[in-house]
Formats: sequence, C-alpha cells, structure tokens
Amino acid sequence: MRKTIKDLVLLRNIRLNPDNHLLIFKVPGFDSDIKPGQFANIEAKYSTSTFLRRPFSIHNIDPENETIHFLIKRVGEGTRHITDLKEGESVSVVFPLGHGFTLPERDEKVLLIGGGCGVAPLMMLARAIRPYSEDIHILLGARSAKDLVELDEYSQMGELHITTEDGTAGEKGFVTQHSIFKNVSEFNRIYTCGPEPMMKAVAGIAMKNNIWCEVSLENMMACGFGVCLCCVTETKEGNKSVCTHGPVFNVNDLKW
Amino acid sequence: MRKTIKDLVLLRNIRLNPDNHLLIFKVPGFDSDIKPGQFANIEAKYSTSTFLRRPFSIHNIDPENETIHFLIKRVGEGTRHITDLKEGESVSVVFPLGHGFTLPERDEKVLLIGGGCGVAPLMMLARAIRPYSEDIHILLGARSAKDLVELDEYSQMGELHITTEDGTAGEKGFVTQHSIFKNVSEFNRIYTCGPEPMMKAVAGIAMKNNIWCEVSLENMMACGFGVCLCCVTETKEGNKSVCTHGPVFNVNDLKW
Amino acid sequence: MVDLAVKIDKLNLKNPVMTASGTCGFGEEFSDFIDLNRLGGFIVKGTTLNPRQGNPYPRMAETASGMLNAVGLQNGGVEHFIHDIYPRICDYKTNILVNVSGSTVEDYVRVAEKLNDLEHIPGIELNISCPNVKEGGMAFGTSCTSAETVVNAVRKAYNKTLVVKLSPNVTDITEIARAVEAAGADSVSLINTLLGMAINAEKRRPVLSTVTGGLSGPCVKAIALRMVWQVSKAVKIPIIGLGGIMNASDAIEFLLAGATAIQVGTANFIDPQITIKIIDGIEDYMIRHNIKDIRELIGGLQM
Amino acid sequence: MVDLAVKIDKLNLKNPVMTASGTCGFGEEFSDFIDLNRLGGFIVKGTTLNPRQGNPYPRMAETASGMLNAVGLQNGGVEHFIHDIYPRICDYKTNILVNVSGSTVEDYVRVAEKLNDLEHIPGIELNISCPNVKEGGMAFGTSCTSAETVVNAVRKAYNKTLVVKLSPNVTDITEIARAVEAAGADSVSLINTLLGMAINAEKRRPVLSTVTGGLSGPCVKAIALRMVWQVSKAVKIPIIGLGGIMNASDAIEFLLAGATAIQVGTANFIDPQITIKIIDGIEDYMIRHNIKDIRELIGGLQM
Ligand SMILES: Cc1cc2nc3c(=O)[nH]c(=O)nc-3n(C[C@H](O)[C@H](O)[C@H](O)COP(=O)(O)OP(=O)(O)OC[C@H]3O[C@@H](n4cnc5c(N)ncnc54)[C@H](O)[C@@H]3O)c2cc1C
Ligand SMILES: Cc1cc2nc3c(=O)[nH]c(=O)nc-3n(C[C@H](O)[C@H](O)[C@H](O)COP(=O)(O)OP(=O)(O)OC[C@H]3O[C@@H](n4cnc5c(N)ncnc54)[C@H](O)[C@@H]3O)c2cc1C
Ligand SMILES: Cc1cc2nc3c(=O)[nH]c(=O)nc-3n(C[C@H](O)[C@H](O)[C@H](O)COP(=O)(O)O)c2cc1C
Ligand SMILES: Cc1cc2nc3c(=O)[nH]c(=O)nc-3n(C[C@H](O)[C@H](O)[C@H](O)COP(=O)(O)O)c2cc1C
Ligand code: FES
Ligand code: FES
Repeated sequence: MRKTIKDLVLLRNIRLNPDNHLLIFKVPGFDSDIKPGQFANIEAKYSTSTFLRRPFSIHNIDPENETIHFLIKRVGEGTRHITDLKEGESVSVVFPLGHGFTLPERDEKVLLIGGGCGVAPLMMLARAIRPYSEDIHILLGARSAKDLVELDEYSQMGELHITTEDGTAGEKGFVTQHSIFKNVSEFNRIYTCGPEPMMKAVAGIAMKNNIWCEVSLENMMACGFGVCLCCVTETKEGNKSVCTHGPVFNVNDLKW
Repeated sequence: MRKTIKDLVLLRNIRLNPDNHLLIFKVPGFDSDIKPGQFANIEAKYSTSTFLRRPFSIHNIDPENETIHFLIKRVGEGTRHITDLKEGESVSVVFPLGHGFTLPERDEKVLLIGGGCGVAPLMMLARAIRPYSEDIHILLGARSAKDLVELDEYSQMGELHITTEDGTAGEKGFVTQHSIFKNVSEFNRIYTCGPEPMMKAVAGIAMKNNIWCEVSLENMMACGFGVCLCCVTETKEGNKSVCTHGPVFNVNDLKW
Repeated sequence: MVDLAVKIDKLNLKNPVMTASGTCGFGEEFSDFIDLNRLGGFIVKGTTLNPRQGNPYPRMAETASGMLNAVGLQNGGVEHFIHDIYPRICDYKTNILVNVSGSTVEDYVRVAEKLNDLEHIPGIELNISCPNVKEGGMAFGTSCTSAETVVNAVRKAYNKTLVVKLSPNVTDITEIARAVEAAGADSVSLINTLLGMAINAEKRRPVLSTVTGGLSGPCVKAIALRMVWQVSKAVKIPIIGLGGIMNASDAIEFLLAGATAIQVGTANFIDPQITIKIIDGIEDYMIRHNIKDIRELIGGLQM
Repeated sequence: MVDLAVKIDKLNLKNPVMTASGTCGFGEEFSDFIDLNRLGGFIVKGTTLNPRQGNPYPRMAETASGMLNAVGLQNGGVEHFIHDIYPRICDYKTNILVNVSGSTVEDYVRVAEKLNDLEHIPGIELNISCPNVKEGGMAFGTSCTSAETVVNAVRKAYNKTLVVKLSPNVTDITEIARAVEAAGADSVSLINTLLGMAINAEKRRPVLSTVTGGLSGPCVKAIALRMVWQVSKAVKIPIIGLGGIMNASDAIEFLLAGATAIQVGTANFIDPQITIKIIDGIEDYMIRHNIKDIRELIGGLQM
C-alpha cells in the first residue's frame, strides 16, 4: 500500500487498563494491503514537548469495517494526549510505514513473544499466520497480571503462554525463563517485539538454537519514512534506518 | 483581592454567536473583592504557538454561585483553544490582575462605550455603577447586527444605544458617529473599551468636551503582573505597564 | 494568475519552495506523498567524498518546538550518489542540488569536481556548517578565513551554481556571508542547525550519542529570520532562507526579510506534504494581498 | 532530609533556584504568589546609571515555545533603586543581586560602586549581553577584549560577589567565559537572550518596534544547556545556568551539565509559582534518586 497521510476519526477509545488503550480509527476507502509489523506515525500535538509524531505498530485492521487499530501504552505526554482523544475527534496519521514480518511457510510451528506494549503488532501477525499454520504459540510477558491485556483475543489466535515478574499470572519470572524454551528447538520461527533487553535475550536463544527469528525494533524516530536517518540500527551492512529497512529485522542481520 | 493562580473548572461554555463565547468558571472559596475592569490571564496551552497566557477582562462575577465570567472572541489559536474547552474541563487562571475602573459619584450621568470584544468589561462595570446612578447609557458598536451579543443583559443595565457599520442594527456608522454625541457634554463620565482607534476617537471627543474619561487598554502582555515590562503604554509620566498601572487609564494621563 | 517564479543565480525556480538537505533524503522518499516536480527545488542529503556511517544511535532528541539531530553525515559517498542515486532521480523536473560536505578543503573540491559533470545537477550547496562531525564541517563556517579558503577552492573547481550554507553558530553572520560572497559564492543559504544538547535527567546521561547535536524546527525560526534579515543587508547575492519554516506564513516572513527562496526542513518530518501546502499557501496569500509577482515580497519588509 | 544548599563564591544559597533579571521585577510583584524567602536568590532587573524609558511598544512577540522581548532596560536608574526600591526589599531573607547594565565602561563602574555600599545586596550580575540596547549591552559580551575590559574595571570598583552574565550570540562562549574569569569574575551566568526577529506577514512589518529582540523560553534550552556544559569544562568559577527552564527536570539538567545554581526567567510569566514548584521538584527528585547532597548533581553528567 502506498504511504499516505490522513486525518482519521477515532471511532472507539477503549481503556483496557489504567495504562493501555485500544484505539480504533475509521479509514474511509480502506486499502487492506497493510502488513503485520508495519506501523503508523500519529500526530501528538498537545504541548511544546510533543513536537514530533509518535510511532505505533498497527495492532489490527478490519477491512470490512474500514478500521485500523492501535494498542497504546501511556508512557509520556504524547501517548497521554493520544489516548485522551475523544471518540469522534480526528488526528493526523501517516501510514502504513516500514516493512512487516515475514510470514511462515505452511504448517510451520511459530512462537510469538511479546513484552510490555510490544504485544501490539503480534495480534495482526497471529491473524495473518493462522491461515498458514495451526501451530501458533503466543508467549506474553508482563510485570504483573494487571499489565496483561487482550488475553482472550490472543488466546483465540493460538496457544497462550504467560509470564509475570511477580508471578500473579502464568509462570513467574522473565519471558525468557518460561518453560516453553525447554523445547524451543521445536519451533521453526520466532517473532518478538518488546523491550530491547527482552528481545536481545530472545534473539540470543534463537541464535544459539539456530532458529529463524525476527524482531521488531522501536528506535526513536523523527520522520518515520526514511529521510532523517535518525532511527538507525547497526546491521552487518552498516547503519540502516529502522523505519524503512525495519522495523522488523532478522536477528542474523543485526549486530546483536 | 490578592492575585492568585488557580485551576478553575469550566461550568458553562455558551456560544453566543460563531465568534463569541461566554465562559463561566467555578471559583471555590470565591472572594468577591474583584473590581470591574480587572482582568485574568488564562492558560492557552494547545500548540507551540500559544506559549504565553491570554489576558481577558472579567466580564462578570457571581459571588453567590462562586463563578467568574468571561466573554471571549475567537481571533486566533489561543482564543480558539480556550473557547473549545468542554464543560467540566479545567484551566489555569491568574486573577484578578490590574486596576479597575474608577466608579462614579452618586447620580452622575455616565456613558459606557464598547466596541467589538471591548464590551466584555462593561457588563461588570455597569452592574457596579447601578447602585450609584440610574443614569447609565451604554453605547455598543459592531460591524453588523450579528456581531452584537448579550443585548438583553446590557439593556437591563442601562439605556442601550447601538451602532453598526452596515446599519443592520441601531444607527449606521462608527460608534463615534452616534447621535448620542450631540449632547455628550451632559455626561459626567465616559468609560470605553474596544479597538484602539475607536478608543482614541472617543478619548478625543471626551477631551474636547472636557469630560472625565477612562479607557481600558488591551496591549500585548507576557506576564500580566508587572514583571516583564512588555505591555507598556506611553503616559505623561513615561512608559507604564498596562497590566499593573492599567489596564484602565484616565485619558488625561495618556499621551493620546 | 500570480507569478511564483524566482531566480537564484542561473537557476530558475518555478516557486521559491525547496526542501532542505538531510530532511528530504533523495526526494524519492516523498513520491507517495507529493509530486516532487511541483517544488522549486530540492537539496539531496549531505554528500562526502567517501562513504560515511554517521554517528551511533541515538541521533535524535526532541526539544520544545524542535529537535536535535546528530546524524553526522551518513551517506554513501559521492560515487555512490553518481552511480546509484543520480540515474534514479535525474528526471525530476525541478532543481536538484547536492549538499556537499567534507573534512578538508581537498575533500570539498574533489566532490564538487565530480558533481560538476552531472547534467541534471545544476548546482551544489556547500555545507560549511554541519555541527555533527568531528573535523571540518562547522569549523569551516565559523571563521571568515576558512570559509573564504574553502569557497575559493571549490569555486575554481565548480562552474555551475554554487550556494554556500552558513552556520548560525557565529557572533556575526554578516562577516561570513560577505567573505563567501567575495570568494565567489553565487548564493548563500541559512541557517544550518544551532549547536545544542539534551540531557535525560532520570538517567543522568546525554540523550545523543555525540552529546551535542544540531537544533532545528520552529524553535530556531526567530534566530534564522534575524540572520536572513541581517545578511540581506550585507550581501548582493540571493539568499535562501530556512530554519523552522512550518507553513506559508513562515515562508513569507523569510521572503519579506530578504530571502529569494526558502527551504523546508524539519517540517517535512511532521507533514510530508507540507511543501505543497506552503506553495499553495503562498499563492493564496498573494491573491489575497493582490500581489502579482512574488518578487514584490522579497525584502519587502516595511519598516 | 536532602541538602539543597549551594555556594556561589561567598553567597550561600539555601537552594540553587533563583529568578532571572528582567523577569521578576524587584521580587515584590511575586509576593501574592510565593514566599520569596524560599528562593535561593533573585536578580532584580537591569539597572543603569541613569533612568531609561526603554524601547517603544510593541516590545514583545510570541514565538514557538518562547518569546522575543525588546524592553531595552527600562528602569529608574541606580539612585532610584537605592532610595526607592532597596529599602522596600532589603529585608527579604534571600540573596538579592542587582543586574547592572551600561553603555560605557564608566557607567558600569559607577553603578557597581554605588551598589557596593548596600549591605543587603551581596552581589551584582554584570549584564554584558543585553541585545536590546543600541550602545553597549551585548557589544561588551561578544568580544573577549571588551568583556575583559569591563569586568576588570568593575572588579576594581566592586568587592562583593561579581557574577558576569554572558551572551549566547557568539561563536565560542568558552573564550568569553575564560576572559571574564581571568578578569576577576567570581561566577558566570548564562545564557542571556539570543538575538531574534519576528515579522507579521499580514502587515508585512516587524512585530517589535526595534525589529530585533531577545529570544527566551524553552525554545532556547538546548542551546543554553550546551553552552553551560561547554563553559563548565572551560572555567573553574561556579556557573549559574539559565535559558528555558520550565520545571524541575530542566533545572536538574542544567545542574548535571555543570551549573551550580540556576535561574528561572520566562517561565515566571506563565506560572508565577514555578520557582517553588521547581525547588520542591528538585527535592522530590533527590529523594527518589537517593541523593543526599545536591552537589552530587552538579556536573554529574555520566558520559
Ligand atoms: C516502530 C515503533 C512501533 C511502536 N509501537 C508501539 C505500540 O504499538 N504501542 C505503544 O504503546 N508504543 C509503541 N511504540 C513506542 C511509542 O512510540 C512510544 O511509547 C511513544 O512515542 C512515547 O511517546 P510519549 O510522548 O508518550 O513519551 P515521551 O515523553 O516522548 O517518552 C517517554 C518514554 O518513551 C520513550 N520514547 C519516546 N519516543 C519514542 C519513540 N519514538 N520510540 C520509542 N520510544 C520512545 C522515551 O525514551 C521515554 O523513555 C512504538 C515505537 C516504534 C518506533
Ligand atoms: C487587559 C486585556 C483584556 C482583554 N479582554 C478581552 C476580553 O474580555 N475578551 C476578548 O475576547 N479579548 C480580550 N482581550 C484580547 C485577547 O487577549 C486577545 O484576543 C487574545 O490574547 C488573542 O489570543 P489568540 O491566541 O486567540 O490570538 P493570536 O493568534 O495570538 O493573535 C490574534 C490577534 O490578536 C492579537 N493579540 C494577540 N495577543 C494579544 C494580547 N495579549 N492582547 C491583545 N491583543 C492580542 C494579535 O495581535 C492578533 O492580531 C484582552 C486583552 C487585554 C490585554
Ligand atoms: C535530521 C537532519 C539532518 C540534516 N542533515 C543535513 C545535511 O546533511 N546537510 C546540511 O547542510 N544540513 C543538514 N541539516 C540541516 C537542515 O538542512 C536545516 O538547515 C536545518 O534543519 C534548519 O531548518 P529546519 O528548521 O527547517 O529544519 C539536517 C537537519 C536535520 C534535522
Ligand atoms: C522580558 C525580559 C526582560 C529581560 N531583561 C533582562 C535584563 O534586564 N537583564 C538581563 O541580564 N537579562 C534580562 N533578560 C534575560 C533573562 O534574564 C534570561 O537571561 C533569558 O530570558 C533566558 O532565560 P529564560 O529562557 O528562562 O527566560 C530578560 C528577559 C526577558 C524575557
Ligand atoms: S525516522 Fe527518519 S529515517 Fe527513520
Ligand atoms: S505584561 Fe508583563 S509587565 Fe505587563
């Protein structure tokens, strides 16, 4: 799909918990050629300290109802402003940006690992994989049970596994301590998105076990479409812009 | 009343016409010692181009209901933002600022002249004068009938006279062309607020006829409480800050 | 109809709106958003003799009404530009200028020489003002003698339009402007970024990998406007004004202050269609003010 | 309990938060809003030998995240300060410094001499950086020799704490800082305003009566922070940092960059209680980060 800039009307603003909102925007004349892992750059004009747009993974799309969904965590002024938008208000969105995930081959066994607000792009990814594979495992990590959102939706997409740091849900510990990793070599592909230390740990496991693995990076961005060169990550072929060469990278291409 | 800075909740936002809003804020623990002609400095934090507060005359107060009223014309981003506030939202207000009008002696005949959004402070002034004098004349000027607001309220405060530039209400022409000026020397005092050219014309008539006259200036302000020295007007005693020495000045003190 | 065309030396611009180096890639990146041919011109990103990886991440910090960048001239080098980029972009019907950077006078000259032969590159913009590289860059733009030296040398090697981009990090920008004019510049563009810094108080660390970076965006507009106005009184060559332009009104302010053309930088990040909106907005303004020829606006500030 | 006290030369500040000259009048104007005695200090407005009417209205233009001012040192003169203002404010239990301006070295010296005798004025801040007056002002602050000359002369006439306020409108602020340190300054404060300009596009006129004015507010913070950091590496005397400080986090950033104390300017216009909020915010930060003594933060940037 061609990149576009549009004022989108917010249809629903659902507060999933004190920190996380699901925002559903109407996209008139929806073009469904959006790939899981792509993102959008949303205007956050509220105060002098939110000059730039804010990037968010596309959480889901609903071509029939012409909507695009985001899962947004309130971490600062920009996300606060965006999640405070009222239904019916509109906001400028540039989308779709970046390259998405590489989909698996038919019937491969895949593991999707999300931490924190890194769960956002995995929903659309899981939905895209389902036609190819029944063997989808989704591992979500959070600090505490109350930080986990949309568990029902995720469990419809595959087998759900959970870790929390305080043990209030699922296994206690960090994501990478989950028992699923005991048999990790059964998986053909791992997809992960979340805090960098988590992704690095996952990538380490994948590389050690020689498992194909894609990570979705969340580098700070200014433009989101490849012109500012601010969002680079070091790859084996030098610095590459995350917003255009990524945000999804195969771990083998990164200097991790 | 001591100057204060408070977050005030907007109780009512009444759109009087496409350009003018009446905003009513709750002031818990209201201290009614506010003088007509004083103003408030209201936060307009919306975009990068509204860094400073915006000054507005106090249009009215209602000590019983603990409210303060402003009549605000949408002229730019700041006033747009403030008049777009929703009932229930709150905004930071510094008030009361400046010196108000000098009230007349008992039974003096007074003429209040307002042009454009300069009508705002005259409401509170008229209400304050009524206990002293029955002989209040209020002359309002506007471009067109549709720009005139709160005529009922003003007509309860005194005898109402109107001019419009296009003749759609009252006498046709500028404020200073109104027939009331034929017998202007009957007035003991003139109070005026509005666009500077209008005020200067009124001041000219007052001085020619030796009538006591106070004007309320609307110089651009940064601080509103006398520390920046940005809002000065030339007086016979040198540059004086409008926000503290005014906004109300006797025309004889100005270099007009 | 209003006439938006302006001239910078031998360049004919259909309108005064260009995009600024480092903020518009090679132009192509905008093709989903705008018709590049509508622009007066665009300046491709800083090009050096040899490829450069630029500075480590993080290279960006948001500031009040602006941003700091520390990209550090990441680019594929001039040969890469000539062989891999130029063939792709040379058919655009607008003025494509290459922004040239270097660490030594020799570097600048060699890049300029190579670009001199490219038919569809009618000019270069000499970047003597980049605050994000260790050697060269801004150092050339902050003293009259070094500015003169590099411009002199490039002038001998380059016979098309030579624009020199000035640094705002100086006590008196008119001195530098006069020096580069005397050394043979056909035009000056200003301003490049102001040297700034951002700190993360919670982490007690600099935000940028390079500690300091270049400040751009609306926060610098007042400074840029002042410098354009000062320089317009000091030199005879045309001025390209930039720094914080976000809309048509900003652009017109730069023209009034004395700029013949303008560049839009950081604003592209927030709205990739902003240049077209600015062109349309200038046209609207001229119609509203009954101005037939945009040149009436240039330096048209009434004092 | 955390210790917020800092020292600038012989001045003991109960905390590092002061108000900046020209943005806090004579302090009194804040008495409805805050308890001035809680401040580390305040700097009264620019005082000259003779009374000055300042520049004509308009003197202010709003900019993106900031403002331009062209007040032009309106003040009643030093005698007025001594006789009419000083008696009213001398009982505040905080450090009251007078900001001293002049058109000639002689002016500066005479004002300093007169202030030397005021018991409750423990120091002066020499303003060699005002961009809004025709003669003197910024001219003194943009060259090392003139900065040295005026500081040298004032140093001889003034034996309490001498702070020199630097101009950011220079190529290399560390040079000037070193020059004034060598000339006897006890401390430097930076930055004063950056020279800027605003144009009303609709009216095609400058907004300010003086065309150019001084830029302040959060838009300049990144520049100020960079300069404080550079100067902290260049001089041994304590630095007072300012420029765009709006909250406790900003203040802490200046301390980390190397400032011993900070001043709050334009932010006072938007929130007259902001200084107190900043003091409380610094305290909260220290508790949260388990920092007992604020001096741990000064220059505490981790590289
Ligand atoms: C490709 C991409 C996809 C993303 N997808 C999602 C998503 O689906 N849901 C979601 O909630 N968040 C997502 N993020 C992160 C989101 O962009 C940031 O949380 C947001 O920009 C913070 O803005 P703020 O103004 O609220 O916070 P700020 O006040 O600006 O900063 C708060 C914290 O967020 C960090 N941060 C700020 N800007 C960015 C940025 N551009 N990228 C990364 N971190 C930043 C800061 O370092 C700081 O620690 C994504 C980021 C990227 C780059
Ligand atoms: C003491 C005082 C009392 C006032 N009372 C009222 C009132 O009761 N009701 C009302 O509607 N307006 C009043 N005003 C004017 C009001 O402050 C401005 O209309 C408002 O600040 C404009 O803000 P903006 O962001 O909407 O416009 P901007 O986009 O900032 O500017 C739009 C236009 O308004 C003018 N303007 C901007 N700021 C000011 C300012 N501080 N003072 C005067 N003009 C300005 C500009 O020159 C410009 O022409 C008063 C002004 C003062 C100084
Ligand atoms: C991310 C980024 C990269 C830049 N790279 C260059 C560059 O390579 N060469 C150059 O001359 N200027 C470069 N600049 C400076 C801009 O061209 C421009 O001078 C500056 O940003 C001010 O304009 P603005 O406020 O409109 O952005 C860069 C600016 C930014 C923000
Ligand atoms: C309206 C105004 C008046 C000022 N007057 C003076 C002055 O008289 N002397 C001086 O040294 N600085 C003066 N300044 C500069 C401030 O003290 C301060 O250096 C500058 O505003 C940067 O800090 P800020 O961004 O916190 O405002 C003035 C600033 C403003 C905005
Ligand atoms: S954010 Fe600009 S290149 Fe990626
Ligand atoms: S607005 Fe600051 S002194 Fe009047």
